Amino acid sequence: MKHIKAVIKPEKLEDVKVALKNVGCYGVMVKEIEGHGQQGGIVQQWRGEKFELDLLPKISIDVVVKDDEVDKIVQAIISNAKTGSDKGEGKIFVYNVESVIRIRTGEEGESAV
Amino acid sequence: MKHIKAVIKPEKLEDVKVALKNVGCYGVMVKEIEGHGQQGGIVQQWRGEKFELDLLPKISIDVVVKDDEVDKIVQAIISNAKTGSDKGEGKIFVYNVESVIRIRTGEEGESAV
Amino acid sequence: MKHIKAVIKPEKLEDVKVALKNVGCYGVMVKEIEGHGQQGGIVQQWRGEKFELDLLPKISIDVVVKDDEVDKIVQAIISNAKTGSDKGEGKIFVYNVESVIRIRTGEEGESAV
Amino acid sequence: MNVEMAIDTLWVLLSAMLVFFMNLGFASVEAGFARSKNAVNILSKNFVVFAVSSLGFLLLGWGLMFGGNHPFVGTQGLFILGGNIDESIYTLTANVPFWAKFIFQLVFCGTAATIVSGAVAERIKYLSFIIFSFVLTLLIYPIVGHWIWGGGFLASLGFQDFAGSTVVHSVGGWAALAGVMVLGPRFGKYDHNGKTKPMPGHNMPMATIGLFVLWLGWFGFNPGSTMSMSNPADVSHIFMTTNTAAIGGILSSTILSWTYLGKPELGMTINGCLAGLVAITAGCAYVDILSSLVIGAIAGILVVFAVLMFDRLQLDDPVGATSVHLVNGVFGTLCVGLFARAGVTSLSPASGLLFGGGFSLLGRELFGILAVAAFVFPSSLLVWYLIKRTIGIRVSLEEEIAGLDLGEHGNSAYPEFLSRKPAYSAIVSDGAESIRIREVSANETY
Amino acid sequence: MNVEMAIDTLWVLLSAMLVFFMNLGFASVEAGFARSKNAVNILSKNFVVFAVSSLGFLLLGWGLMFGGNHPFVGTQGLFILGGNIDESIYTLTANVPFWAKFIFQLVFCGTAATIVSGAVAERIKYLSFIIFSFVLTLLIYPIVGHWIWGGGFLASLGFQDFAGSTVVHSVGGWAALAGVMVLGPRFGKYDHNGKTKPMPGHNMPMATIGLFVLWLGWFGFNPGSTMSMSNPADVSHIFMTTNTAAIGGILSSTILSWTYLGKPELGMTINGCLAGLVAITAGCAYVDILSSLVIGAIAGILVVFAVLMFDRLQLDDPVGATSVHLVNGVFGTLCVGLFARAGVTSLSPASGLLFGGGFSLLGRELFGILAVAAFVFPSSLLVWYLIKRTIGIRVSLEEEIAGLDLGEHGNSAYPEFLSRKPAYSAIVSDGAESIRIREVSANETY
Amino acid sequence: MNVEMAIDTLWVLLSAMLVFFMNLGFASVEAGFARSKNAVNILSKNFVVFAVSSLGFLLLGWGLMFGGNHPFVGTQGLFILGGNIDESIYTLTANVPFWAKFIFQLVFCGTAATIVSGAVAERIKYLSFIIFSFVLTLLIYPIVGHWIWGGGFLASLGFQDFAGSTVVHSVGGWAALAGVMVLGPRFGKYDHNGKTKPMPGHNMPMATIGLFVLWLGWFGFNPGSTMSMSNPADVSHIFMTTNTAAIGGILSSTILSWTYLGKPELGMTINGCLAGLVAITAGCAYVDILSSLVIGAIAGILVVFAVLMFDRLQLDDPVGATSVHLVNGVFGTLCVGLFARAGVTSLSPASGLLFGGGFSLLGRELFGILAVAAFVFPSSLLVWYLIKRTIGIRVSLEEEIAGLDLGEHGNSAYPEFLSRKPAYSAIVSDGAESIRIREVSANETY
Ligand SMILES: Nc1ncnc2c1ncn2[C@@H]1O[C@H](COP(=O)(O)OP(=O)(O)O)[C@@H](O)[C@H]1O
Ligand SMILES: Nc1ncnc2c1ncn2[C@@H]1O[C@H](COP(=O)(O)OP(=O)(O)O)[C@@H](O)[C@H]1O
Ligand SMILES: Nc1ncnc2c1ncn2[C@@H]1O[C@H](COP(=O)(O)OP(=O)(O)O)[C@@H](O)[C@H]1O
Repeated sequence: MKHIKAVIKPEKLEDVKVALKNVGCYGVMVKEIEGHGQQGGIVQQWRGEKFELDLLPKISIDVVVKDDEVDKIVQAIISNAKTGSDKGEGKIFVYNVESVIRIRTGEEGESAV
Repeated sequence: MKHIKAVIKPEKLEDVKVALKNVGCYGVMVKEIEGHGQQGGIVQQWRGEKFELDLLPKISIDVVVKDDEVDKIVQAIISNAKTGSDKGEGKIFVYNVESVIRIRTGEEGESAV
Repeated sequence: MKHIKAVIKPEKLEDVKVALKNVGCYGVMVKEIEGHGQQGGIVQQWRGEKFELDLLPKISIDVVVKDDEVDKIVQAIISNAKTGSDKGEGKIFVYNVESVIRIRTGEEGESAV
Repeated sequence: MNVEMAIDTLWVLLSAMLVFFMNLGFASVEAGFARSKNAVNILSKNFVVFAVSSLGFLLLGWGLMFGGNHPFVGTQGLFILGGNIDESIYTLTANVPFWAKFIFQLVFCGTAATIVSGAVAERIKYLSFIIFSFVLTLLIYPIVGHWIWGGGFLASLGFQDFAGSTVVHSVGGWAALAGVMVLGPRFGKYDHNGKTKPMPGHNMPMATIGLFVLWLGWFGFNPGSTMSMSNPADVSHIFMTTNTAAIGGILSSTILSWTYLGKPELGMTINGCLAGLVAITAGCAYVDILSSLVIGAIAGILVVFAVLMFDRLQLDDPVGATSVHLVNGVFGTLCVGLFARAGVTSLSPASGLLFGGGFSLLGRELFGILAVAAFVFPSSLLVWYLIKRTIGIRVSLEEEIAGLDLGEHGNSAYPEFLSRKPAYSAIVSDGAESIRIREVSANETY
Repeated sequence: MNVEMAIDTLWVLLSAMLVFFMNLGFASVEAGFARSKNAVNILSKNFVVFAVSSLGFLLLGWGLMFGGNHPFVGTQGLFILGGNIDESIYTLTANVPFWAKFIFQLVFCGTAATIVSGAVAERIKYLSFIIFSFVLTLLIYPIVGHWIWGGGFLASLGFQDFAGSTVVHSVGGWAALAGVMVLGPRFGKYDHNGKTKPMPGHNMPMATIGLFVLWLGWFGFNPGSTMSMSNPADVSHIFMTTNTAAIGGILSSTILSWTYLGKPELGMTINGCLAGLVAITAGCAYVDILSSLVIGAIAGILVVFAVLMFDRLQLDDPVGATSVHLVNGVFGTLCVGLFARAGVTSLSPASGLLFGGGFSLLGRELFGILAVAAFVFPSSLLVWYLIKRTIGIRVSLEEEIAGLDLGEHGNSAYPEFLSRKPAYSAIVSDGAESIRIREVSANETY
Repeated sequence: MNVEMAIDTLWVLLSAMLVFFMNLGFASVEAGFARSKNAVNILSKNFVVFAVSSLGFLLLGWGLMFGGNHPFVGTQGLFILGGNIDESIYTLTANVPFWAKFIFQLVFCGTAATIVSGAVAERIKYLSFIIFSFVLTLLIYPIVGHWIWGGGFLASLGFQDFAGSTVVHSVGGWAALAGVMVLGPRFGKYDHNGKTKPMPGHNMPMATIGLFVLWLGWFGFNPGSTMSMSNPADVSHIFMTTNTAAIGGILSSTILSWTYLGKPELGMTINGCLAGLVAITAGCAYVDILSSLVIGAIAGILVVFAVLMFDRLQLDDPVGATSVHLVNGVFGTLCVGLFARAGVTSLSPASGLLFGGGFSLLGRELFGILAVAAFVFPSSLLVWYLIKRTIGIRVSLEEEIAGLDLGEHGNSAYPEFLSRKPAYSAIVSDGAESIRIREVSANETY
């Protein structure tokens, strides 16, 4: 099984969520993170002093899926996470998962995904 | 070494935390996440318009442990995270960890866990 | 490619961030987590009742890098995350990453890191 | 000591303070009902708008409103700042010193301007709002005020609006409606099927604090409009009708929300209370206690349906200001024609339809409502439109998405609190279009 | 102009506004002391309760309280809504118009009902609370009020409670205590070893704002209870005793919290201030300044121990309302018997034990306290119990855990802020039982 | 009924309530401008400080201020608690009962103490602050007050400060400045290149609520300082100059912030409004409306530059209290010498430089400013220094980093909200030093 982590812009969460449902991926974990990559920060000011928040709000959306579903899901994320701007569109990372257990039933492996 | 990530209901955090301590697992990382799996969402309303929050608050609790402790810990989590309801009890994911370093001492490997 | 996760004290975030930039690592993901390891908790009180928050605020800072950069970056983190206290300085965990995809371009692999 | 003047002045200044304090009430309700990313902006608007109104009313507004009894506009003693003031030419004749009269009228003027703030929230340019407010308080409000309270043609006709359901609330309401139409809805508020996306207020405790302050303020707004304590029974009566209408609004909106919308929503009951207060404002000195309960209760029902209706019409008013102030300002003024009872206080000269007065008063009230609408709505539209064509009226889509606090003020309301942005998910859930595509359509609104 | 009536009316209406404003204070303190998941519910309760009280007092309460001087209950002119009012039959004889008297008494009645709100917070059904409040303000409060302020038997006996330590605060307090007992504690508040789990208030700034508003409101509550400005020195004296008792309460509770509990907790000092204010309410017109400092200081100590004691008894009062209002309402009334000094104001006829008056006054105060307790506590218990047996009193355990805001109102107080739910961890930390098991026990409370 | 006394007492007590209510305003502005980890501490300080001031003023302060007309300090009837009060020896001669006078003066005294609270926020020990406040209100404030309002030498010289730009605001400001200097800046505020690290306020809505409350309170502060309604025109005039200066401050600070700092920051416009109010306080009864607009506008500009200047001097004042109260307290007092116009109210005896009065009044004002500075600043320095050398003045670095709420009170302002700590990132961004190293330097401040 694989763990797919996508770091996307917050405003695309809804689209990506819907897309994931459409390709049959029901379990997701969503986290608010702050990140920086190539995109610039946000300038604020306080009593005349300007400062930059170089960490921008991003959403990390994590799904654990069967090995053969990875491509389909990565494609679904890519095509739904684009906003058309040229920076900060995000990235997808894929990890190996050694085992998955469903707490309610205790069942383990692909059927627990 | 293995990384065990358990996604559980927030109200079971305390139980799971205590159980982990009891089986000798002291280091934990806790995050508030939002997830959805098989459990339904929460309906709210605003000015007569109903809407559903399909992402429910969950707790992700992560521990990194020695290889031979995995089973014991997974069991401890399973038996303490159950609430008795039939949905949304959560899941456990196990990953491989290539190395662990303790920042204070710089020591690496199992002794740093 | 490797995923390096460092759990550090919040007050060292800025130092570590700068250090990571200095060694050429631009993409980061930052999360507020709560953790406990060897460090004790914070005592609060409410209407005379004392209680301890045994989970302390920590920062998890995650970077995905090329295989040959791992050592350099781990070193950079270690030397910048120390506060000089004897507990709760944090840990670094290293995971394997199977693939990385840049959403904007769709490019995959090391060049996407 | 001129004892009577001392007492009246004390009462007028106390009432002015209470109405002034409504600025805090409006700021809290509006900011609480909006999203956190726009809170600083809304607070700033409610804050600067009183400064701008004060300036506008001081420069010219007062003169236009009370400068002689020309039927349409004040023409005498227009500019009061700096010069010597000849009190005798002004048509406001309370037994209090000039500046006490001025302050009392000023805080009402400021209220009208504040009403607009909530309706246009979360997408209007700060500067454009400031300019509109200035025009509103310099020109539009004082002219209507003159007609009704300054000895103009509606006053001569016998149109009655004791404390301003029309003068203040529906003037503010019409101006707000025009603004809402010129501005267009917030990005993502209605999807392409016309379905409303809920955008819940970010801080209900703050909104509730605001509600209580507004309610308190109304005890200056209505009873204070006697501008005198010479008849304590009148003042007490007005105090009582005001409070009773408020509770009527709370109870009916609570019951309606519970039965019709499923749950007793706090936001709806807050609006119900305000609706009752707005509706009783015109008639507070003319109706009896039981009538005030009925008026308030109807207002509490009207406001719930009005909120739903405006959303159906895709007129996006984030805080429900038009439902509260416009709809119930109009309704309350009509109620004078229905529920007035001559002699219920010493200030009540005529009876309405339900108390044997026939259609006469009702007709006059209706005429006044239409006259005010016919002036305020188009002239506000014009001003909003001119602003749109010159300096622009709406922030960029990027800024709207990121929040006006960052864009307009460089500030963040709660820089330390981690927040989810539920708005974001609403924004793009209606399918595959990209933000760029919608940006075009957002510019095309209206 | 009837100058004296004008002045007195101005003073009474101003005081009524201040006491009305205490609704905001109670709402803020109570919501701030509770958990965020219940904030909308608490605010809604504090908001609707005033509407319900107004209705109850208008329908029947006023008449029961002031309708003639039967020893136990008002019997004349009971219904005032809609009819003609014959002022001469009422026993409240201030020199102000009828509706001014009514409003002034109404806001006191509303306060008694609001006190209950905080004690039963975080688990009571919204509807059940509304019904109880209606009964309290329609029947229970007016009857006690009649005994003491309406010419009933305690008034005849010479029982003295100037501004309502007993009439308002301990009536509210007894009703609250009965509610707490019938409801049972919040889920997870006490573990099976009887240990208290702290559930800290979620918003201390809001609680502090509320405190200041309450303190301000008390300047209407106590000095306003003269219902006249004919003796300015009396009013000023009462203002001063009120403030001095408040600071006494702050100082003593701060010192006690610091020395005895380890740190000067903000929550405790807020309660200390309120305790001082409640305690001086009965005697504010009867004691001298130094005594008021002493009374306040003792109250600030009492409240700290009362909070600890109620928790030890597993009587779960989330905001400490019983400790503040019941304990100090009783204590304050006793203080009249101890600290009163005849002649300290023109309103003070008798001296207490410490100022040479012997046990007479003290005895009468004690008798009054017991009479009120003997009526209010059992009748409240009965009403609560009837509600429990009919529509139910407590939300389901699921709803309690998820929060009443979602369950009762479909709202969320702060939908954008990310929050941890510290309550959750407290809930199940005492071992291995599952929620289902405890659900049963929660249903079995009382 | 002594009608005149009744009216005056009503007015004085109303004004006292409004000024009392400023405690809420200060608490909200200060807590909103600080970081969330210190909110409980700031609220506690603003809360306890009024208790301490009341005690100090009651024990000795009143006597020192008004006890006879010795040029430098009150010497008669010093202790009023408990004893019999001989009103004839006091120099405050308003036509109201003794305790009304006392309360009115007390709330002013409390205000001076509250000003200090904001400037020393986020690092001072709770106990040390309490002790300083006690000394300030027991000794320092009353002595200056005696000079100017109690019949002392500045009063004899004809120094004019109608409502306290000097007596209250600059006294509080000097004491605050001394505290800031003895304390040193917050950890991490200035890096080793002297660059200021922004530490944005954590809750702007709360700060804005506070602002409106302060503005309201000022309508008691200034008009109330007549202590009489015998001349209603004077009171109304003062009300108007007060409001006009406030809006002048808002408008000019908004424009300046927009053009000079890039955006119209809410924090700056809040300070601009307060600056206008502080600046008009001395001259509110002496200048005409146009002058009040000009004074307010200049104050709004001054405060922006003052904030930047104090940061450049590394005098770390988290809420800008010195910029608002000290700088504009001094400026406002000078304005009396510039803008006063004899006869503009019945209280205005002399004209200033710009209205043909020559340099005489200006000279006297300048002298008074210097005299007050020469006494308050060094004596405050001394008290702060003594506190530092005995019980210590500053919390430990660990506590400062974790927040004073935990360290001083064991509380957390918002225990359920997840927060980032933006302060942390600012703290250590300037390079490689560890916290330990800086800890030393933090201990070495001043
Ligand atoms: N190498 C990396 N390691 C960890 N996180 C990364 C990495 N690269 C990107 N990210 C995360 O992804 C987000 C988007 O990356 P960014 O470089 O801005 O996208 P793009 O490459 O499309 O411009 C960043 O804010 C950061 O949180
Ligand atoms: N395949 C998955 N990938 C990622 N997260 C998952 C997955 N399945 C479940 N989860 C997470 O676990 C939580 C609980 O899962 P759920 O399916 O509701 O449990 P159960 O199977 O016991 O009903 C979800 O809210 C989600 O966050
Ligand atoms: N084995 C582990 N698994 C998961 N998280 C851990 C583990 N060990 C430490 N941590 C995380 O790292 C943080 C710091 O660890 P700690 O043991 O306090 O550091 P140190 O070893 O330097 O004293 C903890 O708060 C916890 O979140």
